[in-house]
Amino acid sequence: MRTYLGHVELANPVTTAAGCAASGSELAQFFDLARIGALTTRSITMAPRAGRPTPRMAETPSGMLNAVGLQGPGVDAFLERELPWLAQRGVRTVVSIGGGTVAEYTALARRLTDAPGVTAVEVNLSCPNIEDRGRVFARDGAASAEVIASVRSVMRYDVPVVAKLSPDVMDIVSIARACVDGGADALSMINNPLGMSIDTEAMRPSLAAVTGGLSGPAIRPLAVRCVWQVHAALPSVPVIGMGGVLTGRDAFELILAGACVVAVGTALFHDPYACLRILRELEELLAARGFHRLADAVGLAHRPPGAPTRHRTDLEESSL
Amino acid sequence: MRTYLGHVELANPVTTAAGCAASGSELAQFFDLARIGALTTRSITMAPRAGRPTPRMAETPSGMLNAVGLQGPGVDAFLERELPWLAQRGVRTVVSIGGGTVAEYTALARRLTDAPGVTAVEVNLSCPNIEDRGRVFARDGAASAEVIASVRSVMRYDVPVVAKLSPDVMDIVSIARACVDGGADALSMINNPLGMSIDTEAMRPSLAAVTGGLSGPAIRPLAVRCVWQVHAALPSVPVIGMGGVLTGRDAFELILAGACVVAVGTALFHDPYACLRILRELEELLAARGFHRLADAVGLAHRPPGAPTRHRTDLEESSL
Amino acid sequence: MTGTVLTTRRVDAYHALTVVAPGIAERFRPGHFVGVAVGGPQTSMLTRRAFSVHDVKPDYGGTVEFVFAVRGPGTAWLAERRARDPLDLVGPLGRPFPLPRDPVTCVLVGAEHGSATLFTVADALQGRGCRVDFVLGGDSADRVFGALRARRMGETTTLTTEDGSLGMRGRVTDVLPGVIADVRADAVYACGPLEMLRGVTAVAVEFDIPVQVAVEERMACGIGVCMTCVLPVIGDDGVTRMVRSCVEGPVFRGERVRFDDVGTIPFDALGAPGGGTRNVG
Amino acid sequence: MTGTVLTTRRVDAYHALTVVAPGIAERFRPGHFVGVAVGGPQTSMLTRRAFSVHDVKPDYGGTVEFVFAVRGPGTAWLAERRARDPLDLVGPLGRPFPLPRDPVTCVLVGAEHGSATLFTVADALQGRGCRVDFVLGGDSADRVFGALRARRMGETTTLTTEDGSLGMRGRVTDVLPGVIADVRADAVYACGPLEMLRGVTAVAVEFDIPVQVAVEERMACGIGVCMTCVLPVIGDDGVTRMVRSCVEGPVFRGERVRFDDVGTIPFDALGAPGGGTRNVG
Ligand SMILES: Cc1cc2nc3c(=O)[nH]c(=O)nc-3n(C[C@H](O)[C@H](O)[C@H](O)COP(=O)(O)OP(=O)(O)OC[C@H]3O[C@@H](n4cnc5c(N)ncnc54)[C@H](O)[C@@H]3O)c2cc1C
Ligand SMILES: Cc1cc2nc3c(=O)[nH]c(=O)nc-3n(C[C@H](O)[C@H](O)[C@H](O)COP(=O)(O)OP(=O)(O)OC[C@H]3O[C@@H](n4cnc5c(N)ncnc54)[C@H](O)[C@@H]3O)c2cc1C
Ligand SMILES: Cc1cc2nc3c(=O)[nH]c(=O)nc-3n(C[C@H](O)[C@H](O)[C@H](O)COP(=O)(O)O)c2cc1C
Ligand SMILES: Cc1cc2nc3c(=O)[nH]c(=O)nc-3n(C[C@H](O)[C@H](O)[C@H](O)COP(=O)(O)O)c2cc1C
Ligand code: FES
Ligand code: FES
Repeated sequence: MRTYLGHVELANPVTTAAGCAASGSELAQFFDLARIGALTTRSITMAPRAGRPTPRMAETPSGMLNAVGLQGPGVDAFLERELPWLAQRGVRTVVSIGGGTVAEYTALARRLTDAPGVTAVEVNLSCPNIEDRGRVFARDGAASAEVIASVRSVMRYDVPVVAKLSPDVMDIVSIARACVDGGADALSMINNPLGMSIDTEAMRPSLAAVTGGLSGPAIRPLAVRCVWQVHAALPSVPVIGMGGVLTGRDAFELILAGACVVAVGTALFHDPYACLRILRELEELLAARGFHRLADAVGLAHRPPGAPTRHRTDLEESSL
Repeated sequence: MRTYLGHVELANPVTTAAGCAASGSELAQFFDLARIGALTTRSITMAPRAGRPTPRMAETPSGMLNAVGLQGPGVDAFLERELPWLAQRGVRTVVSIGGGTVAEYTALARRLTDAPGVTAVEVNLSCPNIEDRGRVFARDGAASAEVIASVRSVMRYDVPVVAKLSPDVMDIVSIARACVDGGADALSMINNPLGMSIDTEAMRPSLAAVTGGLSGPAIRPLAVRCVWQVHAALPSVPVIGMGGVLTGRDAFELILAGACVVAVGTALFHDPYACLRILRELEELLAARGFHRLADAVGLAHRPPGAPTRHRTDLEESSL
Repeated sequence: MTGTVLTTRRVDAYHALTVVAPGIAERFRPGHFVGVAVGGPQTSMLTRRAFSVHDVKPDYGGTVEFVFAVRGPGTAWLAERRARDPLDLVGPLGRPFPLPRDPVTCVLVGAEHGSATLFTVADALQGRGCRVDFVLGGDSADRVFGALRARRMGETTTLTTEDGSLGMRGRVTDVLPGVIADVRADAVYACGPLEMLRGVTAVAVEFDIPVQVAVEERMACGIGVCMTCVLPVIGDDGVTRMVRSCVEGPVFRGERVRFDDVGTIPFDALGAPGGGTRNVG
Repeated sequence: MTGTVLTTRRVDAYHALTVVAPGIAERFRPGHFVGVAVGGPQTSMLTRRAFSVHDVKPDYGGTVEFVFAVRGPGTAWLAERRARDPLDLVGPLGRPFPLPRDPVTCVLVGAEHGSATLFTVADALQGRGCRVDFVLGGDSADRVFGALRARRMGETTTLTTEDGSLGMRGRVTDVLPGVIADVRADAVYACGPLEMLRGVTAVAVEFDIPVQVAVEERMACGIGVCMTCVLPVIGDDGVTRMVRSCVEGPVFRGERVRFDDVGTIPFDALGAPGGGTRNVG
């Protein structure tokens, strides 16, 4: 069930979501990572980061809040240990990057340019811009576009640059458009909306960081809406959809909305085998409905009422 | 457990959420409406509205989507039948209003000025502004402030004007501040974030209106975060908190975040007695923790770590 | 509101749950439905599921039985309930079937699980001296609910299946004109999918006899507060309104329901966007 | 991953579930834990709950038992499981307790449900010829888990309760120095709340004997991918890192855990904000 992210072919449309598969090796005990479409890394930063204090997580209805704070080893250790480990095993790797300034994103991209085994770069735009009083890049089309343009300019031409968007914006389409105009080859959505919970026993915020990112099925309706709106406005831009995917049905929902790749995040915490299970369930669903190619289903829910279900057979070729 | 909305006293902090109690009479079969802090009406519009086509609702994980489209009888019928019915029964009534232009909101407010039985006016800002290409007022601080200022200017001085905010914004605090600067006596949050789901059997959007408002416990983390952020920035502005409140614990969570009134919406669909149950559970929780006054708990989770729990005993008097 | 499951049984493709719920049984009238909370504590399923009441009995202070097919996660959960499990019900809900004053002849038409609703109606009609004839249908034999009981209760019973595995091959609407003519029916009562109700209504209109239909619309509350369950219905004043099927229905006079416009807002409905009735109070 | 509940029992304030799970029982070593899915299908509870394995048995191909107190909705749901119910487990997870090569004397210290973890450790130690002494505590008599079994297995068993309802009034750390001195302990193993582990570690450090502690941090995944369960631990190289208690723990050498800094990012931790180690690879 191959799919395309820009001109890069993936064997299938199921990937891990950034920050939900640690270095990759943790999941490798459960299944062969080469069997999923791609593994997305945690967001790699220049320096090693210890992240946020604990508690870092709180369960919420059909979801959870996290405030990990991009804990990670930094780009040097990533390039030295984690990426080669993945590359050796033939794992398609989408490298997520996070930075506090345009220069930092660019420097990270430059470090990745010559690294073997980078299938795509996903730019996590949900980082505070330290040059704009901590305003998150993803909430500002111009700042997002600037990051994307700069990363695009230094990345190898054959490595797609994916802009990862946040739902906490007034108009996701305008941010998406800014990123595409800035050179994004694909878009990824949604990152966690900002949420919070309070421990009513302690009468204090549940998370040490006070607020955190909401993930899981609770946010799936937001994800479907964002993917739908962006696909409607920019039908030729490949979209990686994510947010609360627990089953093949959920993945199919995002695909019908317009995603050509589906990332699995929080579900991995519940079920280490989630990616392969979801892939199998998705294959069964597609087969049961008579789809021969994934591309025929991408964005299908947009067809005008009454239109035949198979009118988009040309999508695969034009998916870039 | 009295509380204050501006200078208006409510017998207790539990109200219905706008649009979730129809005309009021439907719930009256289940309990005495005069026993809740207030009943919030559906958003009243100038003309009668038939609303959106069906399907208007879809269940989502720990939530639901709705696209009712402000179906209602229009302000004339409201003033003739619904409001007097409530007033006769001594029901404290918060009248929600919705419009497509500043003029329409203002005209509605003017119609309410002389109507007996209006405890407060809640301005539903999540309506498309037909003078700004359908952009929702609540997403634009200036447009919101304009509506609020105009409504405030025509409403009787002793009727608080409450601005109801949407979470689908980049920065809820700036919208809140604009509304308060525009004259809002209180703020109400959150209205439904925009979501969507797709029926994977029909391979079409589940709702006839394609997108709809997400409600229920799934959004509670967003509601808590919004109330928290706004209370932190504007501690003296009374906040009506809502979003996924199913139990007294949930109401208490919003109170700890900064709400002095809590509205119950979707929970009413599950449990017609929800308001009184939640009120009882909240009273028990407060009693178990030794609170004598609700005001002592409002915003308590904001206290600096290590501070005593009872440092805000002056809150009740200053809650306007 | 929390009842206790008394018995569970399977009836062909359907499940039936009998729940001890005196408060509901007591006030029940034919056509009422119940709102059932599904999934148990901490469930992610927030909305109650609506089921017509199939039967009420006086046992244990009053029991309510409903019949359902597994369709999605809510009904799957219900199918796993066992005797003594608690079950949270709200009801009775909706407007029941109006019954004729006189001992007339009524044809009761049911398709799929809709048939389950008809037996208390039949009881009440027979209690008033009415003659009752049944027309029941389904996709296949195992989906025709209550054929035996209909044969016991009705003067005549006509069965249809799409696959011909029981009774006549076809739909209830194929045989209904014949039955109405044969028994000289004075009125029709119908429960089933919208498409079938539309067909039944058309037949009754043809014969110029009254028809009462019980509709099923997606409901979030069942008590009239959410406004999600509306359909266009013509009022006594001739004006079409988007009315709530949970409190103004689920039973309507068939000819008042604008079946062709379900899923739309007819341009002439009260309050339709840009419609002529805008600003009409 | 889906096991079947074999038996359920109540032990004072605790519940114990035995689950048929051969794949887990087979690979189990003392100190391992399991991640248990709670709430059933369509639940709103997304994260697995972590429980130390109390016991494994060869019955039915292999069973796993864990002991828990009801604390919130997840454990409340578990407390309602009955024999033959399915239960979805992932495991065994975590790093088990390292065992000494030589037949030394070990004091096993447990508080509250933490005590449940110690008996497989005791077994393994005794299998290596070690002497085992127990110190178990809890708020009250019904919260001291496993006192009888400890009395059977241990050379000595010392019990403490906060309210004095069983054993000595006080905490395990009050009696631990005496026990260590009396039995001339060579090592300490401890399970329980963080505060207790901190105290036990302090005592062991005082006596200059090794101490292994099993910590409990809020976990979303239990398999090392979510990074939520971290605490500051000093590595062999002397550098403090925020390490995951699910895969690098839950068992740590007590003196390596920076108990006073749990819930913070120590300024000298690798990658601490603005810390001296920024840009250190
Ligand atoms: C007045 C009324 C009486 C009914 N009586 C019966 C009956 O006697 N026997 C029976 O088998 N079914 C009956 N139904 C349909 C029944 O409510 C649905 O089959 C059931 O809600 C499906 O729930 P689910 O979780 O299995 O399916 P899902 O499709 O997963 O349900 C998801 C959501 O859609 C709603 N929904 C789905 N299908 C329907 C439907 N057909 N009508 C209304 N809401 C729906 C559910 O309530 C829920 O909110 C009745 C419906 C109404 C409105
Ligand atoms: C390695 C490990 C071993 C454990 N062994 C046991 C045991 O043998 N017996 C026992 O009774 N308890 C044990 N616990 C604690 C147990 O995981 C919690 O009591 C349980 O998760 C509470 O779930 P709940 O839904 O009842 O409570 P809630 O407080 O509602 O849980 C909400 C969320 O917080 C998490 N959480 C709450 N308390 C804890 C906690 N103390 N530790 C970790 N996560 C928590 C839950 O996993 C869940 O995600 C262990 C925890 C860990 C990390
Ligand atoms: C614990 C955790 C850590 C995450 N870390 C990152 C990250 O480093 N970079 C990033 O772009 N997104 C991160 N995300 C967001 C996910 O990649 C994903 O966008 C989001 O969680 C929605 O998907 P889900 O509901 O399937 O988890 C993280 C999410 C979680 C839950
Ligand atoms: C069916 C439905 C109709 C609603 N109608 C309105 C409305 O007319 N005006 C308004 O301001 N909010 C309306 N809301 C939003 C609610 O008032 C509330 O802000 C939101 O649903 C969050 O609360 P809840 O999760 O408790 O439902 C509606 C919500 C629902 C579910
Ligand atoms: S189902 Fe809510 S109004 Fe009918
Ligand atoms: S619990 Fe997820 S990394 Fe430890």
